[in-house]
Amino acid sequence: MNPTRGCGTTNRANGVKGRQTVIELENVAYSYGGGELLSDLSIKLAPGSFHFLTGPSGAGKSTFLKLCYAALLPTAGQVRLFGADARTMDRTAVALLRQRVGVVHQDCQFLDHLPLIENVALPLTVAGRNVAHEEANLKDLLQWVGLTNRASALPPELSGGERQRAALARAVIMAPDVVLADEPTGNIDWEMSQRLLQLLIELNRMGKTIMVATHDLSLIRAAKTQVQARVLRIKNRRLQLAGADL
Amino acid sequence: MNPTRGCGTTNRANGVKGRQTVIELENVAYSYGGGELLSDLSIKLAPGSFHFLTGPSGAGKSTFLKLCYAALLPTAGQVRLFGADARTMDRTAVALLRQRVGVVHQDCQFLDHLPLIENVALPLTVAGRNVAHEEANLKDLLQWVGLTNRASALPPELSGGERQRAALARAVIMAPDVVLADEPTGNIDWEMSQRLLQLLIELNRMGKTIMVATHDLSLIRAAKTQVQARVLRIKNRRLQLAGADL
Amino acid sequence: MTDLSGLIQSDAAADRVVPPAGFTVQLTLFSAGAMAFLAVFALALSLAAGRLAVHWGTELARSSTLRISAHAEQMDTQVAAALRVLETTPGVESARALDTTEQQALLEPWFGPGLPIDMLPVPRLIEILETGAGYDAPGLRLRLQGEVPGAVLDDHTRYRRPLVSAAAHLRVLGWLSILLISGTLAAMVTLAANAALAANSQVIGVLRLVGATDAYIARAFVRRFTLRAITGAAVGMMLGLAGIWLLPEGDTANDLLTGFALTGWHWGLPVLIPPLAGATAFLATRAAAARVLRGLA
Amino acid sequence: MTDLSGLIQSDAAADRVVPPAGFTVQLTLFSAGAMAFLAVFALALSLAAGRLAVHWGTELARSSTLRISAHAEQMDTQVAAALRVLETTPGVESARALDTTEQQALLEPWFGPGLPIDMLPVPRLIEILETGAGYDAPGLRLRLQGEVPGAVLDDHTRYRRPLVSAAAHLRVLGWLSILLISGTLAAMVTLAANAALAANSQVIGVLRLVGATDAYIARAFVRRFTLRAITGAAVGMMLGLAGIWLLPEGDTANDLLTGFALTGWHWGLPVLIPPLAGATAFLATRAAAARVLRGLA
Ligand SMILES: Nc1ncnc2c1ncn2[C@@H]1O[C@H](COP(=O)(O)OP(=O)(O)OP(=O)(O)O)[C@@H](O)[C@H]1O
Ligand SMILES: Nc1ncnc2c1ncn2[C@@H]1O[C@H](COP(=O)(O)OP(=O)(O)OP(=O)(O)O)[C@@H](O)[C@H]1O
Ligand SMILES: [Mg+2]
Ligand SMILES: [Mg+2]
Repeated sequence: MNPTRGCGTTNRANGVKGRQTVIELENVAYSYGGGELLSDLSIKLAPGSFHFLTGPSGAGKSTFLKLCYAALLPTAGQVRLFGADARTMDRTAVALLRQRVGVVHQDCQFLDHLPLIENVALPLTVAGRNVAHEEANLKDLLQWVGLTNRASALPPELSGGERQRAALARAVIMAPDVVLADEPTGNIDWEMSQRLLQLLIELNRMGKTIMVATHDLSLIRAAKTQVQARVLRIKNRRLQLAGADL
Repeated sequence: MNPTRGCGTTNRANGVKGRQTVIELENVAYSYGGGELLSDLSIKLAPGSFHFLTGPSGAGKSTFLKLCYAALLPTAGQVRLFGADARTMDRTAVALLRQRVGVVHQDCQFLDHLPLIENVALPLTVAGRNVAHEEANLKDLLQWVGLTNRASALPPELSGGERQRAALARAVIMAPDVVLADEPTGNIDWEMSQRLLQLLIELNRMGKTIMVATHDLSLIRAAKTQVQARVLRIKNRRLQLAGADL
Repeated sequence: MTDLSGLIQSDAAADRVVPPAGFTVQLTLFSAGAMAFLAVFALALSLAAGRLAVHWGTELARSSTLRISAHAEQMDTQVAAALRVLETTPGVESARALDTTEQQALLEPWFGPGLPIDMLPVPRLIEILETGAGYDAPGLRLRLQGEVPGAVLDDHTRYRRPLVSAAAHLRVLGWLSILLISGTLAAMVTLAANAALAANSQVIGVLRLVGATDAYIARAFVRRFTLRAITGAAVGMMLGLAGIWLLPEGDTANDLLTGFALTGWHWGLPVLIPPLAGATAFLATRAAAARVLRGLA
Repeated sequence: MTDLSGLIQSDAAADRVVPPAGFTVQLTLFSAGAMAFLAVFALALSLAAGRLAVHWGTELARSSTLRISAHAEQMDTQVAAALRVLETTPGVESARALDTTEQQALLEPWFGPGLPIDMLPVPRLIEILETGAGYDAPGLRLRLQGEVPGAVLDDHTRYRRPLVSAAAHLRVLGWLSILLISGTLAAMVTLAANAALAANSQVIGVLRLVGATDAYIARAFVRRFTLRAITGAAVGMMLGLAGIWLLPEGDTANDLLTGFALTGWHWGLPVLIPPLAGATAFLATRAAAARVLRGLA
C-alpha cells in the first residue's frame, strides 16, 4: 500500500514552483522579550529537502518552526516563505500560506467537538474543498496511521499517541508543499514511529519539503538510511549542521 | 547534589505503612463503552517497588494509570488503593488519596495564570501547607529538573520538554508515597531524561513506589542497570510481565 | 470582513467548526430573551403612558374658562368684549359663551336641579379652546384687566396638568428604559461573544493552524451568535406579549395598568425587537470577533 | 460544602488558584451592575408610585361630602338628622357641617366674593372623613334616603379614584419588575458561573489531580463570584442613585417623575441591593459549582 495515496494527487512542489527556495531565513534572531533565544540564523530550505531539527529541550526548536510558518515574526533579520517576506504578509496571506504548509504542533490540538475524521479533514473544510470527494484519500490515510477504528472518536477520547498520529494525518491531508512536524513521535512506540517516518519519506519523494523537530536520535538514524536528510541542531542560540556524530 | 532533597524529608513509605500493598488490582476490567480495553488485570504493587509500563500506542497504559489513582473506576473487579476499595471512596477521599499519589499526566496541564514555581508548589497549596516553609526544597527541585531560570514563566511560555519536567516536579514535590508518571520523557532529550530517571530512582530508594509508562526502551534499559525494575506490558488487553526481550 | 449575505447563506460545513453548545450560548439566548421580555413591557408602558397623556391632555389641557361677574345690565357687553379680546389672542382656537342650560348643568351639583339661574348674580362662563401651543395666560389676564374688569381667567387644567405631565414623563421613562435595555442587550451579547471567543481560543488556534482565514472564523461565530440572539429575543418577545395579554383588561381608558394592553397596530411593534436584537448581536459579535482575532494573531 | 464563614475569611493562597480575569468575570460584574442599576429605578418607581397612591388617596379618597337641599325652615333639622345618621355609620370617622364662611369660600369662584349666601337656596354641606376602611356608600345612601330625603352623598373620589388605582398598579408593576430583575440577575450569575466553571474545566482538572477537595475548589469559585456580584451591584446601585439624583426635582408632589426622587429613609433601601445580589450570586454559584464538580467527577 502506498501511504501517500491519501495525500492528494497533485504534485505542486515539482510543478510550477520549480527550484524556488521554499523557506529562507536570513540573519534571523528571535527573542520572547528576555534575552535572545535564537541569533543570526541563516538557512535555505530547498523544495524536496528533508531536515531534522534537534537540540536540547528549551533550545528553541518549536520557536524555529513557528518562524517557518509565520506564527511568530523574527525580531531581527528576514524570513521568506515561498518568496514572500513574512513581515509583509497580512493575516489572510498567512492563512493561505498555512494551506500550503502542514504543521504538527508539539501539543496536538483539535476541535474537541468534532470526531477525529472531521478533524483530519479540517484543512479541506476550511479551504472550501468538498470533503466527500476526498473520502477515499482520507480513509487510506487513517488506515496508514492506524486510526481507522477510532475515526468517529472525539479527540478527548484519544490516547496520547493517537493524537499525535491524527495531528500528522491532518498536517498531510492537503498534500502541502511543506510539512513541519514538532516531535511527531514523542508519545509513539518504535514500530508506529517507523510507519510515520515512512509516510514523511514518501511525501518527500513526491517532492515535498519536510522538517521534523525531534530528540529521538534513533528515528534520525533510521531515516538517514532511506533519504538524504540533513540534521540541524540548535545550540547556544545558533543553528548548526550536525555532523557524523549521530 | 541530592535530587530528592526537594521532595520533603518524611519517609512515610518506610514508616507506619510498612509492608501494606500500596496499589492492588484484582481481576480488573475496563471499557470506555465499546469493547473491553483491559481485561482481567491482577497485580499488586508493593511499597518501594519500581515498575515500567509499556505497550503499543492505544493499548491502555494511560487508562491503567488512571485506574491506579481513581480517576477511573474499574468496570469489573476491584482496585484497592492503600487498602481502600476505589469504588467505595467518596470524592473527598479521592482528593486525599491524590495528596499521597504524585501523577504526571501524558498531556501536562497547569494553571496557566500562575508562574511555573507556583504550579510546582500547587500540591502544597491545596493541602494547606505553607509554601514559604518549603521554598528551599522547591528551589532544589527546580534546579534538578533544570527549570530554575524559568521559575517565573507562565506555563504557556514553556517548551514541550519544560512542561514535562515541571509536571514531574509537581508530582514529587509532596514526597508522595507513590509516583505514577505517564510518558514523562516523551518530549525530552536523552541527557535530561537520564536526569529525570535519576530523580525517580532516588525517590524509589527512599521507599517510594514508582510506576512509569513509557515507550522509550532505552530509558528502561538505563534504569535496569541501577534499580530492580519490573517491566509490565499491556498486550491484547492483558497485563504481562515483559521478559528478557528488552 | 463579515457581511450579512454570508450570514444568511447557509454553510453547514463552516457552521460545524464552532462548538455547538456551551454556557456562553445559553447566556446569549437568555440575555436576549430577558431583554426582549423587558423591552416588550417597557414598550407597552411607553405606549400606554403616551395614550394616557394624549387622553388626559386632549380632555383637559387645551380648555380653560373665563368667568365674568358683572351687573346684569353690563353682562352682555362684557361678554362680548371678552369674546372680542379672545378672538385676537394668539393661541386661542375658539371661545364661546356657555348658554343657560350648560351653566345650570354645571351648578346643579351644588344647588340641585331647580335653581332659577337667571334670578341669581351668577357669573357667565366662556369656554376657551387653546391651540396646541397654548396662549400666554398672564398676558391675556393683563389685557382682560383693562378691557373686561369683571373677568377671571381660570385655566382649570391646573388640576390635571401634573397628571398629564406625569404620563408624559412616564412615557419618557419607558423610552429611556428601552434605550437602557438595548444597551444592556448589546453589552451582554458583546460580553457573551467575547467569552465565547475567549473560551474557544483553542478552536481559533486550530482553525488558524489549518489555514482558515479570519473572515471564515469570524463568520462562523457571528452567524451563530446572531441567530442565537434572534432566537432568544423572539422567545422573550413572545413571553412578554403573552404576559401583557394575560394582564386584566380594564374598562376605563384612564387606568394605566388596565389600559396597559397594546392596541391595534401597536401589537406589531414588538415584532421589531428580534431583528433589532439580531442586528445588535451581529454588530457586537463582529466587533468582538475582529478584536479577539486581532489579539490572538 | 461551602459556607459563608469560608467566604469571609480571606485565603489568599486558595484565591489565586482561580484565574483572576476573563470575560465571564466581566459578564458577572456587568450583569450585576446592570441589574442593580435597573433595580434602583424600579425601586424608585415603586416607591414613588406608592407615595403618589397614598398622596392622592389620603387627599381625596377618605373625604366625601353630603349635600343637603331643603327648605330653609327644615334645613337645620335635616342637617342634625344627617349628622346623627353619620355618627352611627361604621367607617365614618367624623362628620361636620360646614359653616357659612366655609361655604362662601367654596362658592366664591363661581359667584364672586359678594354672594349673600343665606339669601339663596344653597344646600348645606357636611364633610365626612372616612376611616381607613371606608364606609359602605350604597348602604349609607339607603339609610339617608329614609331619614334625610334631601341629602345627596357625593364621594368626589370618583374623579381621582382611577388615578389612585393607576398609581397602585404602577407600584405593583414596579415590584414585579424588581422580582423580574432579581430573577434575571440570578439567572445571569448562574449562567456566568457555569460558563466560568466550564471554561475552567482544565483548572478544575489540575486542582483535582494535585489533591484539592471539591469544597476547596468550590470555595475559590464561589468566593470570587460572590465578591464580583457584590462589587458589580454596588457600582450599578451607585450609578442608579446618581441617575435618580440627577433627575430634575419638581415642586409638586403630584408629579410622578419629578416626585421620583427617593425621600428620607427610602434612600437607604437601594443599599440592600448589593448584599442581596451577593446572596443570590453565592447561592447560584454554589449550586453551579456543586453541579459542575459532580459532572466532571
Ligand atoms: N511565549 C513564550 N514566552 C516566553 N518564553 C517562551 C515562550 N515560548 C517559549 N518560550 C521559551 O523559549 C525557549 C524555547 O522554547 P521552544 O518551545 O522553542 O523550545 P524547544 O526547543 O521546542 O524545546 P522542547 O524540546 O522542550 O520542546 C524555552 O525556554 C521556553 O521556555
Ligand atoms: N474517554 C475515552 N473514551 C473512549 N475511548 C477512550 C477514552 N480514552 C481513551 N480511549 C481509548 O482507549 C484506548 C486506550 O487509551 P490509553 O490512553 O489508555 O492508551 P495508551 O496506552 O496510553 O496509548 P498512548 O501510548 O498512545 O498514550 C485508546 O484507543 C483510546 O482511544
Ligand atoms: Mg518544542
Ligand atoms: Mg497514554
